[in-house]
Amino acid sequence: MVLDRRGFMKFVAGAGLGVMATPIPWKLLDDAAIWTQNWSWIPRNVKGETSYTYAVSKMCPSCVPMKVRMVGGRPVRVLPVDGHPLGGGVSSIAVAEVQMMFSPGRVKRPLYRAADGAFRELSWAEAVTLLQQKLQAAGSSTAFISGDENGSTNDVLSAFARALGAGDIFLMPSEAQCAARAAELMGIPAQLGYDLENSDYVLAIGANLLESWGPVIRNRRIFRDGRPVAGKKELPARLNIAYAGAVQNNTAAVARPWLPVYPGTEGILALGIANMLIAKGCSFDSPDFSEFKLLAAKYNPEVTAKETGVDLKKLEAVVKALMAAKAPLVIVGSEFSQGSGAAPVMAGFALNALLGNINKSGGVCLLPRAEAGIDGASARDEIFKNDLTAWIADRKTPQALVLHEANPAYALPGPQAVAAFLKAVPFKVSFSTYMDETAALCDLVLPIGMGLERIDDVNTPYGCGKTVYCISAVAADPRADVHNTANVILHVAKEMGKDLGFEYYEDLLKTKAVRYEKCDFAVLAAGQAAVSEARVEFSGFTARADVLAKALSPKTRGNKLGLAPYAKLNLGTAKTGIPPYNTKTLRGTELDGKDMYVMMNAKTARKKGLSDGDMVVLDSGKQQIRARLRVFEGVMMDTVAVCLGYGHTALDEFSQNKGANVMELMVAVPEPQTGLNVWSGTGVTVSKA
Amino acid sequence: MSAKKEFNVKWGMAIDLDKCTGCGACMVACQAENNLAPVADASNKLRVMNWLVVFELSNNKEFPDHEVAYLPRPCQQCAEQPCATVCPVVATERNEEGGIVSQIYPRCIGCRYCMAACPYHARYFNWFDPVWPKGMEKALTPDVSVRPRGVVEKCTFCHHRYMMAKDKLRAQGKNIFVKGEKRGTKHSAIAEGDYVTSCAEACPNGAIVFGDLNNPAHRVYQLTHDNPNAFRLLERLGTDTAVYYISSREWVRRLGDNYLKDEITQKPEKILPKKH
Amino acid sequence: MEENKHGADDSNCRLKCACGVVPFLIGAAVALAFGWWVFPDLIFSKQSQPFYFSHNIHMEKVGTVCSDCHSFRADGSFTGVPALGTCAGCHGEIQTDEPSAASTPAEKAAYEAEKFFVEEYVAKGREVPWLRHQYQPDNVFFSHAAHFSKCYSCHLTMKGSLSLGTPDNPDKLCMTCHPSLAELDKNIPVAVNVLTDYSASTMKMWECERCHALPGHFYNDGKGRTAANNACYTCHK
Amino acid sequence: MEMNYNRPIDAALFPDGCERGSLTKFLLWLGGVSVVLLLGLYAAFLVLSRGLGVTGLDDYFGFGLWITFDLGVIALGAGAFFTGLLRYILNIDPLKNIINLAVIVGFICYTGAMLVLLLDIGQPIRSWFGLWHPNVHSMLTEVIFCISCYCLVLIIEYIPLILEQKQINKNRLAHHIAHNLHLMMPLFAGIGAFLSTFHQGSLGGMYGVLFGRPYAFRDGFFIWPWTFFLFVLSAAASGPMLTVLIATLMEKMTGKKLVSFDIKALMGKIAGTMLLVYLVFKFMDTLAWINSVAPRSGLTFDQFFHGWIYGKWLLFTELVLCGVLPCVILLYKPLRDNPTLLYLAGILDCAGILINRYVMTVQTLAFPSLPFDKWALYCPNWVEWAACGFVFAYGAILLSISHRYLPIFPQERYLNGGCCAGGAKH
Repeated sequence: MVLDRRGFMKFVAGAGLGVMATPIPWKLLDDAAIWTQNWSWIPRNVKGETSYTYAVSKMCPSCVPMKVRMVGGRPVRVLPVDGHPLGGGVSSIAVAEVQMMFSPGRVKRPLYRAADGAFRELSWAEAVTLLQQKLQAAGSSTAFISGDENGSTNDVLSAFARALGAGDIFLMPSEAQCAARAAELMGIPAQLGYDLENSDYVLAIGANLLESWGPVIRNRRIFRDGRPVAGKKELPARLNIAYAGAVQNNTAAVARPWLPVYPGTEGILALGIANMLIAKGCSFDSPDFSEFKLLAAKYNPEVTAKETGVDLKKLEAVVKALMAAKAPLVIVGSEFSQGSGAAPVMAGFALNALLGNINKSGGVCLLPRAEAGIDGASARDEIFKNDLTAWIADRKTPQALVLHEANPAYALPGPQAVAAFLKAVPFKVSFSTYMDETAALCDLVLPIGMGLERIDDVNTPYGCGKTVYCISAVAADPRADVHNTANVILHVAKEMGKDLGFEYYEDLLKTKAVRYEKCDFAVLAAGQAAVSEARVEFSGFTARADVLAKALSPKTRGNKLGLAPYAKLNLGTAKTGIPPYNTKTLRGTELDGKDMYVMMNAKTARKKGLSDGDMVVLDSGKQQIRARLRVFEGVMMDTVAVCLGYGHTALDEFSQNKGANVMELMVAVPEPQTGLNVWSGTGVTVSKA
Repeated sequence: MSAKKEFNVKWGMAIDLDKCTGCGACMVACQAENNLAPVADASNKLRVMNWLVVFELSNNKEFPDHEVAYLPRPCQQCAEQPCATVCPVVATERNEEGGIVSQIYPRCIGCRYCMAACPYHARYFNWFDPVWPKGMEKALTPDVSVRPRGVVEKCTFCHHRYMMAKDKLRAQGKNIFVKGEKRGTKHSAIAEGDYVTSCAEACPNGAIVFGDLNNPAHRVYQLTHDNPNAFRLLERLGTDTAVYYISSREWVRRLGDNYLKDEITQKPEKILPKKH
Repeated sequence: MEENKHGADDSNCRLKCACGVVPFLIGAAVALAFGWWVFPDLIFSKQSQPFYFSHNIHMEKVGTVCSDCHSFRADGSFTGVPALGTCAGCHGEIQTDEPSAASTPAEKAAYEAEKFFVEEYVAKGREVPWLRHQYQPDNVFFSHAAHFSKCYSCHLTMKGSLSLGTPDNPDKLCMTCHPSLAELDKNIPVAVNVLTDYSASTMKMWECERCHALPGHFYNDGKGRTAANNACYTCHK
Repeated sequence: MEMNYNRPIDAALFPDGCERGSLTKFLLWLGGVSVVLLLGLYAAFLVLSRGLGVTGLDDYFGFGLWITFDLGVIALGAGAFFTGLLRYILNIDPLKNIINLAVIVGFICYTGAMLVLLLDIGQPIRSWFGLWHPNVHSMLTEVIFCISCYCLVLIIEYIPLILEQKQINKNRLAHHIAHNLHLMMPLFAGIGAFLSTFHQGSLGGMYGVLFGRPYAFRDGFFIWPWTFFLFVLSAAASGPMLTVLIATLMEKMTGKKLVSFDIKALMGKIAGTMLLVYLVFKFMDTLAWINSVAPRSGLTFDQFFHGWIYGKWLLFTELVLCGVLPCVILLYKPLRDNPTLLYLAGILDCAGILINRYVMTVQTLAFPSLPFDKWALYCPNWVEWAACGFVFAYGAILLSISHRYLPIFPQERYLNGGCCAGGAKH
């Protein structure tokens, strides 16, 4: 039989019908559906045995302790550590720190800048040789900037600086620096500490206590424990927090009350409160108490209200509560954790002295200063004496600059000027985990492990109420070709014939660990903290009314709006940029595509002829930034609130192309008498773009 | 609609809005725990995958009387689900001891009817396949399957942790239920705190309390029973959610539901005529 | 235009119609044969294990029950295929005697396999990429602990076909889902579905439901309270 | 057969006694429409290969243009079931002159909706789960079952039309099948009416049961929410008019009379009657919504509307401009007998139903269900429009081919002078 067209059609029809009676169509239908749940391009779960290691975040300014969950030896999660003096939750930076090990912005290998200006890879051996040559040549004209104020890497850097005969070693500006300077001016040989744990009423002036001031997670744990949830059997709150500041920030959201004040008037408000306390009979023992009293008297309630914009009724209630509290505590700081100078901290200390809580339970405590672990190295407070912004302004360009986890080209006031300064330095090396703005300008970029991948330590971050020393052990295998900064420096020093006494950083940490009672290195490395209640005896202080009088003099704002910068941890730090998992936490009212929002209240906006959603230009006289306006009623009158952390030009796609860097607007000016620069009182004009 | 199911154990939350500062740690903890992919530009909030969103609440008063509050919104795990009843393929249901509304990714066909039904916007669709920056997929947890494009997902109260907590008990040779104090009741043998969601665990402020709403020994029970400050979102819809919010501020509580002008802020059974 | 012709010649038509069924039947037969005999093999690829492994030898020399190697961890999770560390406990060095001329091929194979294992994996600290016959998909949370405790609690004392193990033969429970490998002296190639990438032995949901959907396995007090163990979330993640 | 070179090459395929334009022109027209078709195919390729992220949909608007479109075409495609019901079950004989078109339009609408739905669901390969793993409590399950079954019915109704094509019908088997299917048509019309009523209703029910969405939520009558009945009625009120409008459009495009005006007017009268019934219930429903659903949800009528895009004008347009007005025209004979007014009423009628489907879909979802949320905005993008365009193009092509080769319009020969110029006798 010849198979003709008709026959073929019949064959096909038969086959078609026959197939329906086989598993083919049905199995394929089912398997196709099963295929959709197992697409090869979707990552699979990788099982394994769960184990835990412990570390302390070197990335998050809160120095939060972390319990790292490992699955089959692979880190997957950061979990909180309860019962640790710095722990009790995780911050929005630290909680995805494991994931940040894989950020696209990481420096994977040592890089040097070739003649054509582009980065080329080189081996660590070559990199170290190059570094050694350059530092040898620069000698005493080498400067150091560290962005990690709590670690012992600074000991190594400063010992090395000393060995080189170099004096220019700096830490990035911070609240700790302001406080250290304040303590020094007042003649207190101690690190100021705050015994939040035992306080029952905290007035935070400017200090964004629950988001960016001090060891935040510890602060927030205390808030958690001190404020039982409002239930049926409601216990009276053990801890009340009042907040004075220009922006209704994270702290203000839960503070009762929020006292809105003009930005940069924290010190004046403190003096105003001092005046009210003195009027109620408070005093302290100080050679210049009478001067202080006179100075405070200038800030009678009316003047205080005028200068700070504070609501007197609310203020009086707060003062009353302070007086009534068993363990009142005043914390003065900056809404963006930098740049407010020493004077406000001094005024705050005087307030605490008026409340009689120095070295008392729940008050301000005087902690022994952190000491260096290497002979010849400077202690932290010594390094704090050097003001980085002032030094850069002086433009005494060094021959070589060593940066450790510091991003001054982004984080200092006037980043453009800082970048120009950096460009003038013949050799710059950045030890950095991420390719940040500063690293991108350097001649040599050396990848270091992020906190989870390296051994490091944390020594009593500013804000603690007791001495806390933690070792952060290596929790995870590095995801890049990294070395520890300190190890590299120790090695280079040795090669240069300047033995610093340690072969490895770990050895230094081991000698530090044994200083603490009942703690050995292994215990600390396993995640425990060494805690010491030791305090420096309080033997009086000088209020330094002379300094306060000059430094806290009222400023005329003129036609300008006060600039109120504020910091939020979910935007990361200058070192990290916005962590990948955090972009989703930015609200639609904070960032829209490339545009960031700045905020002012409706009355101020109306005054300026602006309305919600307008594109505006903020002009500090020197620099401008563009942003969108959000009308938000939680901002002080005549003030524009701006958030730090946007406007990265380096790092990765999670940080880039998002808003503008507010530091552009900041103008650092010397704070009279204190030797520090301040930039918290910047004024700006705001106009429609 | 199917009859409401009651369970011995009803996992739930009490979120103290007087404690939440809106820092976002819970959102990040949630993403890391549940294998949600990060995105570089997250400004289109209607397209961003977040099982837990922190809303900003305002009392809508002008400066200086303005107040702000933050409201974390996980899946409310309704006992009367608007979503599960409409799913055409039983990809979501509430049928297990514990009262957590399930979401089964390999069953979901992606019709998004459940999203249209959920008034809490707790459901999210995978508009594209999830993509992690190169290598970051190595940091995924093994406990939650990664969802492909085209399926709906939502907060599961970290259900995998519940499973693991139960397994731990079993490995110790223990029962997973214990008798309750009241006759005829039984509770999960999982000790309070041994099963908590990732968000509750991460929150430094302790704003999120997690536990069994039926167990009088649990904090979450104590916080939500007869507490005039406790309320639930859109209670008058009758969804009977397992997420309670707590605030001593009346304006915050009032924002938890829609009220007519002359209605006072209180539990819906007092506003509404009794349901037949 | 063929239809026209066809319509014209009636007797021709009948003839054609008679043999007309044949191509149809052939088509159907071919399809049926292909669908039932060829296709089922076609969609599975056969993959072999990295090296020879004998459950039989291990049962003889190491342990007597499955859980000697396949055990629970403290957190209640199940190890499944033992990690390298477990094996390395014995196989740090080659255990098998070097084969002599008198050795059987099986002994030689065992020696070669162990040598390979020790040199390539133990010494190098590499996990063996064993292929799994029964590996549940990511979306399944399979709890060995639940099955060990729950199923055992009743079926241990049950008689006859409902008995899923006895105190002296606990492995019987394993064999309810897993084929008995104790006597197995060779590697079985792993059949992997070329479309879904799942092993052919992966239990499908209906197989789980043979127990899970049994009404007797529900606790239902008639008041709407239920402890149904066939809820989606009993097994899915 | 002798070739007549004055006639188009494919003249042998034309229905008896009907003349058609040149094949070149026809192919050019098809080619033009195919551009839209291809664009739609490209959009579909994007959706299937990359994911639904290429559309303008988002997590607030899980339903958008496509669902609106599906609901719209399914409602307007109801001409098929409703005309069938009247023609075959209630024996309104004159409707035989338009029933074929109604069936084809219904077929296009339903299959088109199915195609768009296949794109709209995130996992089209799993679409059969709806039949295999049904959730009996879900309105959507009812929709999936009824639409799938009704699609089969429409195919069965369409088959005899194809088999009646002049050349195919010469095959005896084809002829017999067509003949017998015709005899069974009342049965299918009955099944179709049953299925259609249920899924039209269930589509409405889909919204009515959303008790979390006060804009759409309507308490139930027995197990069905009110919207169940409203959707059935509104579909019956608009479907016939779409059939009339399409017939008229085809007449304008081909320059031929296809359906006599009295038939159209009859359809208009039927639609008008249904519209009246619908409007009575719809107004009752709206009042109940304002006075019962809203206050129970703690909401006021005003809160359901927002700005211009979600303004009250939509409600006014839907109910009055596109509801009461066409209803009056269609029911009042002198007005109805004016062709312009009849067609205008048809357009308004259909537009009103489309607005209804739009607001039920989009405004329901745009409404801020959380008191602290904002109204959300939805703007469909080109991919969504292109996919809808695909259905239009597909429909146009199917209708064009059907009209050219199939005997759809029994009156065509008679209305156009009884014979065709140079026509071959038969």
